[in-house]
Amino acid sequence: MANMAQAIRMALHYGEQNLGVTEIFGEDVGPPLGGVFTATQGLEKTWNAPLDERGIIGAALGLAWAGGRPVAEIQFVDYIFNVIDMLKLAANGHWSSGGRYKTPMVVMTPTGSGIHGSMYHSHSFDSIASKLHGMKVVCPSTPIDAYGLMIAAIKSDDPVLFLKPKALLRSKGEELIPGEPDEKTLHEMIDAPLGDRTKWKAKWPKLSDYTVEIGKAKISQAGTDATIVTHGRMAPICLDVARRFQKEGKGSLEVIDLRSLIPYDWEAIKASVKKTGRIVFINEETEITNFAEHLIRRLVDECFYELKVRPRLLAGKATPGIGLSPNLEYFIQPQTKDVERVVSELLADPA
Amino acid sequence: MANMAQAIRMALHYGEQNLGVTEIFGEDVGPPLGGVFTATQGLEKTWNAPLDERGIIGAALGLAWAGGRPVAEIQFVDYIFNVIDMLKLAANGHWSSGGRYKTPMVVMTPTGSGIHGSMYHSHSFDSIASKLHGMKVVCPSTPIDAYGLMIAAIKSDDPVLFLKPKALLRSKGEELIPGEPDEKTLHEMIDAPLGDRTKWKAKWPKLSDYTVEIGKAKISQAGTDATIVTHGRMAPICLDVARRFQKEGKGSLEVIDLRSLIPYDWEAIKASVKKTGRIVFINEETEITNFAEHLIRRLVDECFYELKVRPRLLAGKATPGIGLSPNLEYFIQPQTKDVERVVSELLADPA
Amino acid sequence: MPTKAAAKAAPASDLYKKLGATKLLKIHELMVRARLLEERLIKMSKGGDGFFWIGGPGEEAFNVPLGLQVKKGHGVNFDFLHLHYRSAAIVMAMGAEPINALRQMRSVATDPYSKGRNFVNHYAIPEHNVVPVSPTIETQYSTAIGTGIAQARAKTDAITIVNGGDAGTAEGDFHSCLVWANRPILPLPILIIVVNNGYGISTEMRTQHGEKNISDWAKVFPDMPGKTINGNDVIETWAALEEAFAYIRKNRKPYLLEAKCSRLYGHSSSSGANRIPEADCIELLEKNMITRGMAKAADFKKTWDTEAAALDAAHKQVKSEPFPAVESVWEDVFADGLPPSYPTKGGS
Amino acid sequence: MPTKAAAKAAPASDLYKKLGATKLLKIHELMVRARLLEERLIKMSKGGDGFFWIGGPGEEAFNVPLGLQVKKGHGVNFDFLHLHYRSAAIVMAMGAEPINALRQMRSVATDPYSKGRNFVNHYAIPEHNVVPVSPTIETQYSTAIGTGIAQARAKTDAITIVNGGDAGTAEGDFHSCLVWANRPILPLPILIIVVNNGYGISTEMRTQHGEKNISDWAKVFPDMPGKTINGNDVIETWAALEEAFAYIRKNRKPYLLEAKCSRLYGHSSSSGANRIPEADCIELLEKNMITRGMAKAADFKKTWDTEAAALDAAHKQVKSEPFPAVESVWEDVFADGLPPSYPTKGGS
Ligand SMILES: Cc1ncc(C[n+]2csc(CCOP(=O)(O)OP(=O)(O)O)c2C)c(N)n1
Ligand SMILES: Cc1ncc(C[n+]2csc(CCOP(=O)(O)OP(=O)(O)O)c2C)c(N)n1
Ligand SMILES: [Mg+2]
Ligand SMILES: [Mg+2]
Repeated sequence: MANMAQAIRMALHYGEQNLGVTEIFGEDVGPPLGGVFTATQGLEKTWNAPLDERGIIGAALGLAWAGGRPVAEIQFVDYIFNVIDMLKLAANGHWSSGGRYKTPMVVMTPTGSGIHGSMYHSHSFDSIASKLHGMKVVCPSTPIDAYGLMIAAIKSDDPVLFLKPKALLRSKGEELIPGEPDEKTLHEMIDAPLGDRTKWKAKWPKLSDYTVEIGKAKISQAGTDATIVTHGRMAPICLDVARRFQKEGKGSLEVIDLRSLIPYDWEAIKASVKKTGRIVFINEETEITNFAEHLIRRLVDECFYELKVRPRLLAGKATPGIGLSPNLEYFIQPQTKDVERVVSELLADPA
Repeated sequence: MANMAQAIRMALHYGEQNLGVTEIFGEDVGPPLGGVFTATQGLEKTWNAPLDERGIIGAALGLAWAGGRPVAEIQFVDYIFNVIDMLKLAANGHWSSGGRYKTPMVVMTPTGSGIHGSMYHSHSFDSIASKLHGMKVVCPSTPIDAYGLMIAAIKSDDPVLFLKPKALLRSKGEELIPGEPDEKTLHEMIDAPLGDRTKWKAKWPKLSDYTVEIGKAKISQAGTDATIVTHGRMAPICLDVARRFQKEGKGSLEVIDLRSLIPYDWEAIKASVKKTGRIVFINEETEITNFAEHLIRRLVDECFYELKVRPRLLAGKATPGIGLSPNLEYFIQPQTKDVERVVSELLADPA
Repeated sequence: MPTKAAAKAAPASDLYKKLGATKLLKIHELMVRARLLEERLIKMSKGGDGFFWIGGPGEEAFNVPLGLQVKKGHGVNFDFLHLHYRSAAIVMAMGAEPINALRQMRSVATDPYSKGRNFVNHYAIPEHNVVPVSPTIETQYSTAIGTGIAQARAKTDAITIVNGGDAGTAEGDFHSCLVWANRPILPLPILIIVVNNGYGISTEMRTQHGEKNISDWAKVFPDMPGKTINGNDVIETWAALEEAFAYIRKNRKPYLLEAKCSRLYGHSSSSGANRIPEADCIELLEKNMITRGMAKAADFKKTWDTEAAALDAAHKQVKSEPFPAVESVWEDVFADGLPPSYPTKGGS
Repeated sequence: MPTKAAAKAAPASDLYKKLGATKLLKIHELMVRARLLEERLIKMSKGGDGFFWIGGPGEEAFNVPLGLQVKKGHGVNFDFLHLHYRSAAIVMAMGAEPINALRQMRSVATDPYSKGRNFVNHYAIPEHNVVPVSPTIETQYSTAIGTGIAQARAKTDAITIVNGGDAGTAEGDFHSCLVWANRPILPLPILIIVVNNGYGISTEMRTQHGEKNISDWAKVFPDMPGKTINGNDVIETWAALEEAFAYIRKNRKPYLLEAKCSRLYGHSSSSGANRIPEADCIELLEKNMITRGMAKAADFKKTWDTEAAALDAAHKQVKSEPFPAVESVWEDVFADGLPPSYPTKGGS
C-alpha cells in the first residue's frame, strides 16, 4: 500500500512524464531531500528554490503564463501568509484579464495538525483558501484520492491549491493506485535511500491516468440516520467512528469526504440531507468564520425545512495558535472522542 | 458635522496629545498629503513610510514591543495581503509568549467598495480579519463611532485592526463629536489648504476622551418585527431602509450596527432575535466563508428554536474581483434595492 | 559588454545622425500618440467618461524606444513584459490601438484587456506576451522570475522585461527578483527596469531611500550590470536599451537599468492629474531635431494633428459602445466555466 | 569607524592576551553551558521527552560574545534582540537559565517563554528586551525596524540586534530591514547579523545566492559598513562585535555583519539531529588556550563536568513538573481577558 506522500510522488512522476509538468519546485523540494515529507523524491523536474515564498509563487505564476504547468510547493501552509496577495493574483488573473490569460499552476502545501507541530506546523487554511475566488482548492484524505486529485490539478487550466494533510502523508489507504506494486517493492523502487543519494535513481511502476474530478465528493460510507461532512485529517477519523457506530448498532452514518473545497459538491450534501435530515460538519480549522459555516448557511437557505434537527459544526477552538503540549493540542483540535460525542448528540437530538 | 475622515483625525490628535501615541505612519500618511483620504492631515506625529507594507507592520510591532502605541496605516486593505503573516504575529504574540508580551498597536486601513475602485480599491477583509485570533477588529459606520472606536483602539493593549469604510470616509453623521465646532469652523481649523501646505498648521478644537467600547454593538434603530445585523458601508443603507419601512408602515426593523467584529456583541444579536424571531445579516464581503456565516451558524446552534423563519444573509457575490463598470459593481455588491428586497422577504416569510 | 559603472554615452549629436530622421520621426509619432492618449484619458476621467486615471505621460522617451526594441510575439521565444500602470507608451510602440485604452477607461464591454472590470492602463495582451498588469505594486518583479525561468530553459534569445517605479523598490518583490535573477544555478535573462520619477504618490524618494542610485543594487552581484540613465532623452534611452537588450539576449543574465523620468501629470487622478512643470521629453526631442535640421516644426504639428484626429474618431466610436452586461461577471471565474452549483445569489 | 572592506583582524595571539584568560574562561564556560544544553535538548527530542528540536550548537563562538556585549535590560534604553531559533547561546550569555529551555522542550506548564505552547528555543524575555522568537523565517528583520525606530528617537546608546540565517536573506524582510535601516530621514541603530552556515535545511547557499558575501548587501548603502567574519573563532568574533557595537552606539546607524558558523547537528530533529563533521568552535578555543598556556585540559574538563551536573539536576526537576492544564489555552488570547461571549466550544 502506498502512503499519501508516495501517491503524490507517483502522480507528479506521471505528470512530468505525460502531462507536461516541467518544473516542480519549492524549498528543499529537489535533491538531496526531495521535500520535507518526501513527496518529491526521485522526480526528474524537481529543484530547490531560494527561501522565498513570494518568489516561489511569483515564479509559478510566470511559468504558467509562459505556457508551463508548474507545480510549486509552500513548505508548510503555516508559511503561506506572506504571499496571499500573489495567490489572489493567480486566482483572479483569468477574470481580470477578461479571460485572456489562463493560469495552469498547482500550489501544494502540507496543512493541518496532528504531528505535534506547535504554533507553526499545525495551521489550517481552508477558509482563506475558499476566499481566493478563481482558485480551486482540494484536500485529499487517502493516497488514491491524492493521486487522482493531483492528476486532475495538473490537468486543470485553473490554479489549484493542493492541501496535503500533514498527519496523513505517511498513512496508507485501502484502495490500490492503478499500477502500484506491493509495498516492499514500491519502497525499494521509489523511496530514496538513507545516507548518500547522489547516485540513486528512482524506478517507477507503470502508472496510469487516474483522475478524481475536482468538485466531486466521495461517499466514504453510505448511511441513513445522519450525515457527516468532512475532509482532510478528520476524514479517516470520522469514517472510523461511523464504521464503529454501524457495527455497534448505534446508528447508520453517511460520511461525505468533500475532497474538493472549491468548487464543493453541493449536490452530494443536499442529497444526503434530504435522506437523513441530520448533519454535522467536521474539520480542524478554528470555528470563527470556518468554511463549513458557509455550507451550513447555504443549507439553512436551501434545506431549512428538510432539516429534522439543527445542523452542527465540530471544528478547532479559536485560539491564536495550537499549543505544543499534547494537552493543549488535543483540547484545541477535534479528536476521535469529540467526533463520537457530537455524532451521538446528533443522532439523539429529538426531531 | 465632521465627516469620518475628520473624526479619525481628531481621535488621532487626541491620541498623540493625551494617550501616548508617538508614531502615526504609513504610505503618504505624513505631510504633504496626510493620507489618501486626508485622515492624518495636520497631526504632529505622522510620517511617510517607504512603500513596504511588511516594513510598516513590522515597524508597528517592534514599536509596540518597545512600549509605544503606534498607529500604522495600510493605504488600502486591498494591499494588506502581502503581510498577513505579520498581522498574525501581532495577533498571536501575546499568546505565544505566554502572556509576557503585549502588543498595543493600531492598524488602520480603508476597506470596502463604493468609490468605483475596481478590483484593488474595493476589497473587504472582515472574514480573514476575524481569523487573526488575538487581534481585535472594528469597523465604524459613523464619524462619532469612528472617533470613539479609535480612542478605544489606541487605549487597547491588544492589536486592533481599524477598518475604515472607504465609501463613508467623507460622509457626515447625525451625532456631534464632543467638542466639535460647526462645520465651516472645523474645516478652517483642521482641513489642509489646497496648494502649498508647508506653512500650514492645524488648529484643534478642545476634544475629550469619548470611547466606544470595543465589542459593543449599536442599536441604530429599535424594532420588533425583524432584525438586521450589519456594519460598515452597509450600515447607513440598512438604517435608511429601516426608517423608510417604519415610515411607510411596512414593518418595524431593528438595526444592529456591529461596530466591532472581534469581539462581537453576541448578547445584542441574541436579545434581538429572541424579540423578533427574524434576522438577516448584511455586509458587502463575498458570500463564501463570510464572517456573518459564523454568526448564522452560532445562531442556529444557540437559538434554532427561537427563529420563526430561516436566518438570511445578504452579501457580495463570489466573483474574483469587483468590476469597475457600475453595471458590474452594483450587481456584485449589495445595494439599497437588494436590502429592500431581502428585508421584504424576511418580513413576508410565513412563520 | 558594459562595465558595471554607468558608461558615458557618446556625444549626442552623432547618435542623432546614427539613429536617423526616419526612425526618430517614427519614435516621435509614437510618443505623441501615447501622450495624446494619456491626456485624453485624463480628460475622460474628469468629464465623467470613466473614473480613476493613472498612466505614464512623461515617460515616452524611455517607453517608446523600449517598446520598439521588444522582440514581439507570443510564447517563450519572444520577450515577456511585466509592466505597470505607466506603460501605455510601451504597448503603443508595440502596436496596441489607442481605442482599446479608451474602452478600458470607459469600461465598456468591448474593453479587450479586462471586459470593463479593471482600471485603465491595466493591459493584458497574450499575443504579445504582455502579462496582466497588476494593481499591486512590485508583484510584477516576482512574476518576472517565472517567465525568466521559462526563457532560461529554452533555446532562445528572448528575454523578460519588468518595469516599475522607484518607491516600489522598497517592497520585497524587488529583492526577490534580484536574488532569483542571480541564482548561480540558473541566472535569468531579465531586464530589470526601475523608472525613477522621484516620487511614490506624495512621498519623495530621497527621504526614504539611502541608496545613491537604485541601480546600485547591482553592486551586490558581481555578474549583474547596473546603470542609471536620463529617461527623458530618446537618444540616451535608445542606446542604453540597445546595450542592455544585447547583453541579456547574449549572456542570458540579468541587467538592472534605472531611468530617471518626469511624472508630467502627477501621480494619478487622485492627485488631480494636472500638468506639472517638469522636463517634457517630447518638447526636448522636437527641439533637438529642429536645431539639427532633422525636422521642421510643421512636420511635428502635422503628427500632433493627425494623431489627435484619430483619437477623436476612436473616442466617438467608444462612446457608442455598450457597457458590460451584469451576467458577464460570471464569465472567466474559472477557465472551464462556472460549476452549476457555485453560489451566485450573493447570500440567501 | 571601519572601512567598508572587511578589516583584517590583528594577529590572533595578541588578541588572546588582550582578552585575557579570565574573560576567555568565562566565555568558554558559557559556550559549554549552551552546547550541553542543546545536546540535552536533542536527547530529549529523541527520547520522547519532548518533540521537535531546533537550536544552535556550533554557533557558540559568535553567540556568547554577542550575548556578553549586549546592553542588557528592559525598555528603549537597553538593547533589543530579535533572535531566531539558534540563539540559545546568546540568551545563556545574557544570564538565562538552562532549566527554562528544558521546560519549553518538555512543554510543561512552568515554561516561562510560552507556557508549553511553542517549540524549544523560542524565547520571549521582556526583562531583557528579547522579543518573541518567531517560527517564521526572517520576519524578525521587519520587527527590528520598530525597536530601531524607538531607539533612534530616544536619547540613548542602546541599539537593536537582529540575527537569522543565510537562506532567509532571500526573503523580502531582509530587504525591508536594509531599506528602512538606511532611510536618510531616520537611519536606524541596528546590528543586522546574518549567520551563514552554508545551508537552508538541505539547500546549499552557493546554489541559490549570487552574492559573493551576504555582507555585500552593504555595498548598496554608502553609509552602512558590511563585514564577513569567521564565526567559529572567539577572538575574531569578539573584536568584530566590539567594533560593530561601538560603531552603532556612537553613529546611530546600521551595520551589516555576516558570521560564518558551523551547523554541528544539522538543521533540526527533522534532519536527524546527528553530529556533523564540521569545525567545533569549543575545541578550537580550548586548543588555542592550551597551546598559549592560558588554561589546562583539566580546567576545561572541570567546566564540562560542572555544567553537565547542573543540567542533570535541572532535567530531573523539570521531569517532576506538570503539563499545562487544558483550560490554559484561554489565557493570553487577549491582554484584557477573554470576553464572556467569545466562542469556546469549537463548534456546536
Ligand atoms: C502593494 C501596494 N501598496 C500600495 C499601493 C498604492 N499605490 C499605488 S501607486 C503607489 C506609488 C508607487 O510609486 P512608485 O513605485 O515610485 O511608482 P510611480 O507611481 O511613481 O511610477 C502606491 C503607494 C499599491 N498599489 N500596491
Ligand atoms: C517563512 C518561512 N518559510 C519557511 C520556513 C521553514 N524553514 C524553517 S528553517 C528553514 C531554513 C532556514 O535556513 P537559514 O535561513 O539559512 O537559517 P539556518 O536554519 O541555516 O540557521 C526553513 C526553510 C519557515 N520557518 N518560515
Ligand atoms: Mg515613482
Ligand atoms: Mg543557514
